[in-house]
Amino acid sequence: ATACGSPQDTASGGGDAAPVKVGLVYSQSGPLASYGKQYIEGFKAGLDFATKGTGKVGDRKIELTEVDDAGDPAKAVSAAKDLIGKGTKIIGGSTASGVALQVAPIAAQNKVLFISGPAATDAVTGANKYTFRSGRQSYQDVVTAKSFIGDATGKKVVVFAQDGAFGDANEAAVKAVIGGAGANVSSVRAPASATEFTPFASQIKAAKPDLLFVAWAGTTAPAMWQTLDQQGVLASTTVVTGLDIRASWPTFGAAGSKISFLSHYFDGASDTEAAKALKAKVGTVDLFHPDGFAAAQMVVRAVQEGGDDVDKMVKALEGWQFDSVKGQMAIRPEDHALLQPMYQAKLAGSGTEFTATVQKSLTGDESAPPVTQMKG
Amino acid sequence: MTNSVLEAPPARVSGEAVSRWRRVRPYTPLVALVVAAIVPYSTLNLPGIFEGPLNSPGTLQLLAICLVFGGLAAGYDLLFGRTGMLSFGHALYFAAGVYGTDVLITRAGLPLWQAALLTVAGGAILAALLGAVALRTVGIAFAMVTLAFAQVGAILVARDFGGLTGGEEGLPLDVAGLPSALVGVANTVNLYWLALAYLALVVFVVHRVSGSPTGRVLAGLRDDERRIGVLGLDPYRFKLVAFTLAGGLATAGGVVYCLVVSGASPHVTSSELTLSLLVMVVLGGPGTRWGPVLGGILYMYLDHRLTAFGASDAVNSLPAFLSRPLSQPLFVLGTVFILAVYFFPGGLTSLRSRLHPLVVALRRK
Amino acid sequence: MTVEPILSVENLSVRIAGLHILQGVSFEVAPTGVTVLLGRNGVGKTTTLRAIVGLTPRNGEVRGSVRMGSRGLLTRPTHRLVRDGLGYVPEDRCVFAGLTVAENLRLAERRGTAPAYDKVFALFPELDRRGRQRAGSLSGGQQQMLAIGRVLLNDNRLLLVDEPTKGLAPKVVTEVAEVLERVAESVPVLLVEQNLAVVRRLARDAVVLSAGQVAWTGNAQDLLLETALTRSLLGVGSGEVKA
Amino acid sequence: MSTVILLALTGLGLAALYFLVASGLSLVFGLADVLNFAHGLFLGVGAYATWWAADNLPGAGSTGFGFVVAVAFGVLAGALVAVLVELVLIRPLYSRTIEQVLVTVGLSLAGVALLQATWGADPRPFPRPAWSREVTSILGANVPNAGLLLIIAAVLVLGGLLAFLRFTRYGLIIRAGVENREMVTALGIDVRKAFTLVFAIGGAAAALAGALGGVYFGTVSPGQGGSLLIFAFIVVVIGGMGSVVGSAYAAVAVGLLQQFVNYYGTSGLGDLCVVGLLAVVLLLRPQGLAGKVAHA
Amino acid sequence: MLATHGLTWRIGEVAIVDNVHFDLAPGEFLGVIGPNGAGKTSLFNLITGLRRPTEGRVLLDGEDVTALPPHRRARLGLGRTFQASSVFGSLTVRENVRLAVQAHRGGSMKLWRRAAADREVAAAADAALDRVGLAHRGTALAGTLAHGEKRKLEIALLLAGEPRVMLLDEPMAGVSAEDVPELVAVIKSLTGDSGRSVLMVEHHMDVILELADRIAVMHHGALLACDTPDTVMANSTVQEAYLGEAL
Ligand SMILES: Nc1ncnc2c1ncn2[C@@H]1O[C@H](COP(=O)(O)OP(=O)(O)OP(=O)(O)O)[C@@H](O)[C@H]1O
Ligand SMILES: Nc1ncnc2c1ncn2[C@@H]1O[C@H](COP(=O)(O)OP(=O)(O)OP(=O)(O)O)[C@@H](O)[C@H]1O
Ligand SMILES: [Mg+2]
Ligand SMILES: [Mg+2]
Repeated sequence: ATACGSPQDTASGGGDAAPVKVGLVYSQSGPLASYGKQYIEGFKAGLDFATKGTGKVGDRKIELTEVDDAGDPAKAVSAAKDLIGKGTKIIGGSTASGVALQVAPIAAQNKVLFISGPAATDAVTGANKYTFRSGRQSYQDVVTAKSFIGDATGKKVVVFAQDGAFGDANEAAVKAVIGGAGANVSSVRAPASATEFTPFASQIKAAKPDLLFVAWAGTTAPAMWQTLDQQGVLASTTVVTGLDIRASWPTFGAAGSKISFLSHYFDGASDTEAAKALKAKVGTVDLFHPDGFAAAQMVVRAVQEGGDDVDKMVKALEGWQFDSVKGQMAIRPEDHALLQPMYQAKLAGSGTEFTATVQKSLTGDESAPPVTQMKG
Repeated sequence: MTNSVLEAPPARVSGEAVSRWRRVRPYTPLVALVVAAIVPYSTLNLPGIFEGPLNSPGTLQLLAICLVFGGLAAGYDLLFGRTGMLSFGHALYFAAGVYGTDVLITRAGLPLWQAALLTVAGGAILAALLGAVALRTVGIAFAMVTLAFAQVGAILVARDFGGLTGGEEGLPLDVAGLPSALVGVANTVNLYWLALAYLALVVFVVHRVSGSPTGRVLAGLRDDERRIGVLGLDPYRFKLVAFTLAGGLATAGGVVYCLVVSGASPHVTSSELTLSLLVMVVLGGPGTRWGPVLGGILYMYLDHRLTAFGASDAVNSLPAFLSRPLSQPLFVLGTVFILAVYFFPGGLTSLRSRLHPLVVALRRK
Repeated sequence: MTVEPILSVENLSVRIAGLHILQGVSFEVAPTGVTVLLGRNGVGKTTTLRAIVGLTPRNGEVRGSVRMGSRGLLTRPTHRLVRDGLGYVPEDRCVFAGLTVAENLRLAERRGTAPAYDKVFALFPELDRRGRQRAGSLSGGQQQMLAIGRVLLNDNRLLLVDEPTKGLAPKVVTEVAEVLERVAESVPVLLVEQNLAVVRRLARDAVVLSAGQVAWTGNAQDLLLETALTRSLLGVGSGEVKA
Repeated sequence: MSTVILLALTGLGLAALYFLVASGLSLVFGLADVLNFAHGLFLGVGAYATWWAADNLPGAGSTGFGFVVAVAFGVLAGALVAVLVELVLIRPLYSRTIEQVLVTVGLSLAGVALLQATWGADPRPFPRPAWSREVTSILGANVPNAGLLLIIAAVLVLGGLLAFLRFTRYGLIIRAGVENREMVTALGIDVRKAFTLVFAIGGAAAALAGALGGVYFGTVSPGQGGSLLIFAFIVVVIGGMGSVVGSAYAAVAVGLLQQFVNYYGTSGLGDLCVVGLLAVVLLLRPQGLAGKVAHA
Repeated sequence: MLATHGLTWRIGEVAIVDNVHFDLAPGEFLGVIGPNGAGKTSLFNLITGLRRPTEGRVLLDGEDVTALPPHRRARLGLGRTFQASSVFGSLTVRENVRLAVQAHRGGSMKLWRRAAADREVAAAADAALDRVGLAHRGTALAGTLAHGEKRKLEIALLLAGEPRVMLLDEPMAGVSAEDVPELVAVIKSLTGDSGRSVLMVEHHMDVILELADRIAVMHHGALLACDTPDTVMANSTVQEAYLGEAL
């Protein structure tokens, strides 16, 4: 090989029959590894589904490159740059919100398509013209939560959330959605590192809310629920929270049956064609399988309509409606929000055996977040 | 009579070779710098070592990150290896650089050069202020006070006051106001050169300072602080100077890192980062000119590349009891440290002296 | 003399960090009395003693043989040697600064023998009085007393003592010399000492080291009487020996 | 009033947990002079071993005597791992503090990754007796039983450690050994054995903390040890390195401070106060509350 | 030149140094003797500022320096050696002395100069090493020196600082008999006409007798006597408490 070249070379996309390079940057290791695993399983099932088992769009093969970001935005940015340098025009993945937020601008700067994965942060919606999302966002969770209290006017709602951006976003969304509907919203915040929750449980109890919205992620969640239960919070009010992956269900213990869950997805929440196809591939479907599945569908659509032209891909995705695992999905052209069904669920069971059942489902329009201004 | 025995006879290498080497030696860093600077013109493919050819953006990006950490480790060594101060809070000044630049550019809309200048000045002042307090303690207590300060920094970043830092999600850098030469994948090479310049600057400064009269005092402080006092020098002042300088260099590293990864994320505030700095320095060889640099580069390289290693086919084809742990990058990284301690005591740079007898033996042949 | 030596050192070589510090040192320690090891600063006296008790630093390398009776010492760990009756008083005292005097002594008690506290306290009453003081705050001389006292607490088969009178007041030097003299009646002592007055009083045999090698062995009193010999070996005229 | 009692008692429960983690750390740190970053790993080993035993070990279970057996197994496993670590990794490195830090950091990374590789990153429900999930009403406050269990365990461990240090020679040997290992051997003592023992005890204490922490949190996950470790370190330092009693005082101070500030102040202020407490204590008394040497 | 007024240092009830008054004239050589634990080293620590006295004052050139930290006193020309050698173990012997020279000459806070380029410092350092007979060990790491060699280095460090008042704490302890006369000569050359004053603790009586103009005797923290060598040696208390029967 020659050993000389320009420092600003980047490979360019191939011709007609050349494979389409798709880069997936997600967590294979690190704290979100199990989310990442579901995502990639879902993606592969979705690719199979959308290409009817051929793995090809037209006669072009979809060539996947998977890169582990270990949840670290710096690693993800490096990986994205590497992929882009090698001529990749489509990047997906981002299990963590921080990763999604930092990869999105890279996509815009280099004019490649970025389809964010399970990352729930609202800020990905409308981040820029090249950024799409294949999962739900916090706002949709909150809208679903609102559906539990019917008429919100005059009701007292408390948000219990972690310090930091995730908590801020949830608190703001609740204030906008439920507060906007006439409820009186206040919040109790706790440090993400907290291990003892009695002070917060006492504060919540003292507030006597009609609805408690809990936004909590991480390994301390079981201790938190137990404390809320022990201090009688769960018995005294309606408590709503998001239903996490299956592995976490047993950790709710006895508290599980006392909580009203809003759910992005769980096995059996829908019965679509796509859901069947997915189930056939992965066995038990879990929270983030549908995100990967939808991402694959979007990739196939983008390649079909856009070829190697990213702007055409963007055009093809904007406003696109498709049937996915959860049912009817729609990509809102204004800000690329992914409108999708959401669910109310109940958990039953004991020990390690728990089952979730749908109480009610909301359509994509019912759970739609407000339109945001596209930033770039 | 005593000395003839005690001073080991210098290993007799052919005199000519030695003197030629002596003449060339001072220029080796310069040669290394030039080689590093022209790396991006090479399309050399090193399969297994880098994902793409040397001039591909992915490789350059990885190298840029490695170079920044090489510089960071060299700066930390000014404290740890050369002055003997064990600070567990060095990440704070690096993070101040990263977040300072990001916030000033993204939130306040300052142009890059202003943001960078303000940040570095701010970081140095912060180091001077906190150092002035922390240096009233010594030893483990000093380590813990610095750790506590850094922890406050981490909590402040995570709390996301006024939405300034983006909390755990971090803050992507707004590139609209940046010079276009620093934006976009095709310009990764400029970031690489920037990182290289940073590394060269730190190495130069650290080398210069440790060879200066002040550096001599710092080396003395490492051994015996009381004695320095009795010699008529104020230990506190010298330690504060070293602390401030190291803090300023770390902040400058943060500025460059912010540009390289185009954003800030709370990883950089964690106490683990300081610990990794320590690991880098020890891995390379504390108190040596190139040890910390090599340690930093190697550490970051492993940290980034092991994720690829874990996912590689070679690992996946192993039986589960091997492939499962091996696909955990941290497992491999941790194991590498442990092995490094046993097989390279004194750090990578001690390899040369350890291999020296071998080299001599070979030359004799 | 045809008596079996208690300790015989043969061809002992020590290298530390590439420096050849001892180069084939051989000598014997008689089963009674004091054998003194002499030499200028840095010739390797301390290195010899430390090699015998197995305390050569990690980056050092020891060759040759050291035997006590029929047993080789070099392969055995220090604590076993000491438990078997090899007492060592190090050059820089090495008292445990953070422990009290009493704790320092308690630590030195060996299993199996009853510690002779009365003997030690009779010799150094200071140690009794300062039982609760931290050893690190003792004066230099007091630390030296503690270091010697620690070893005398137990019965020993051989004592290695490195410059025991360094830093002691003249009166205490005399006392320590007396103690060693008495001890040496029952236990042989290998002594490193710079104070030639003490040497003159105690030593029976002498070994003179020079540049990592044995320069002279023989009767100590002979050595000190021969002006020419002392001058060439120790750099001092015998007239100056009397301090 | 009942709020104050509730906060005080749960704060003490938290303090007990901190103390359990810190006691082993303090022992190893203060006596053997090893800044053991792998302590979190011992914690994880204890927790996972207990979790594993409850389901798989004959005679062990999640209730009654079976639970005691499971915890005992976890503690044993923690002690064993600690002994192995000491023998294989730490022993060749005594008096090389920085290398020890490096090895224990490496170990904590590798060990936690290994736990994750084996049992996954997600929290697993922890086997525990039903009563541990319930509350006891004390003066109108519903105090979680798991917290009370922690308090009892902490008091027992404190007593046990004090007895060990006071009534055996080991405390002495180890304190001396930290200053000058060579000299201890030159007094005829096998100092290595004593150090191994300290590690075993430290590991056992950590493992107990892991097991009871599992009961308290209701789950076990690979990273659990690491997150407790920071506070444990703070407790050790505030208390004074190596002073077990100091650690106990410091743990109580930290636990109560966190609990009350979190209730009466704004969130996150608790953590800041703890860090502030650390800084203030160190600046006023650099050797920590209870002096710097290991006086039981 | 150097004087103390009622210098006292107590730990709890015990006075380690008890109400010590003395005066050191320019060019004077004052030997300090006393039993082990009499408080000699402690007195040095009080004078150099490593410890704060409970009562009393330290005067240097008539000025009260009791409140100054050690480095300020050193700047005023107060130098000392330590009883337990405290050299910079990881620096070479030569670097050790250069550091001391540089500390004395000023310019230590120069971050951007090349230290090695300062010929004057190097020359002064080599001269100091030469005087104590350590020149041949210049490149050895100070930490690996044999005991006696460290003692010599201690003195070289002191010489390098060219102090006007020197405090020597048992400089001869552990120095081999052969080297004692040489070191004595070095120390002797320090005083005399140069106007420097010396305070020296030493248990080698012959050395003290050879060098000292006056001898101070400490006992239980207090100054028992401070007089000419002959008078002191004739003192029966000194004989009994300190000298004992000579060997
Ligand atoms: N760890 C070490 N590394 C390198 N050299 C060493 C080491 N220990 C001792 N030496 C060297 O070995 C030589 C002999 O040292 P040793 O301490 O045995 O001398 P000594 O005869 O006891 O002298 P002194 O009378 O001063 O105590 C010295 O030159 C010393 O510098
Ligand atoms: N912290 C302390 N607590 C109790 N006693 C102390 C403390 N520090 C020093 N001492 C005592 O003070 C006395 C004076 O010690 P110092 O070191 O000054 O003696 P010295 O005259 O130098 O003796 P030497 O000739 O043996 O070196 C000693 O008896 C010592 O034990
Ligand atoms: Mg010696
Ligand atoms: Mg003294």
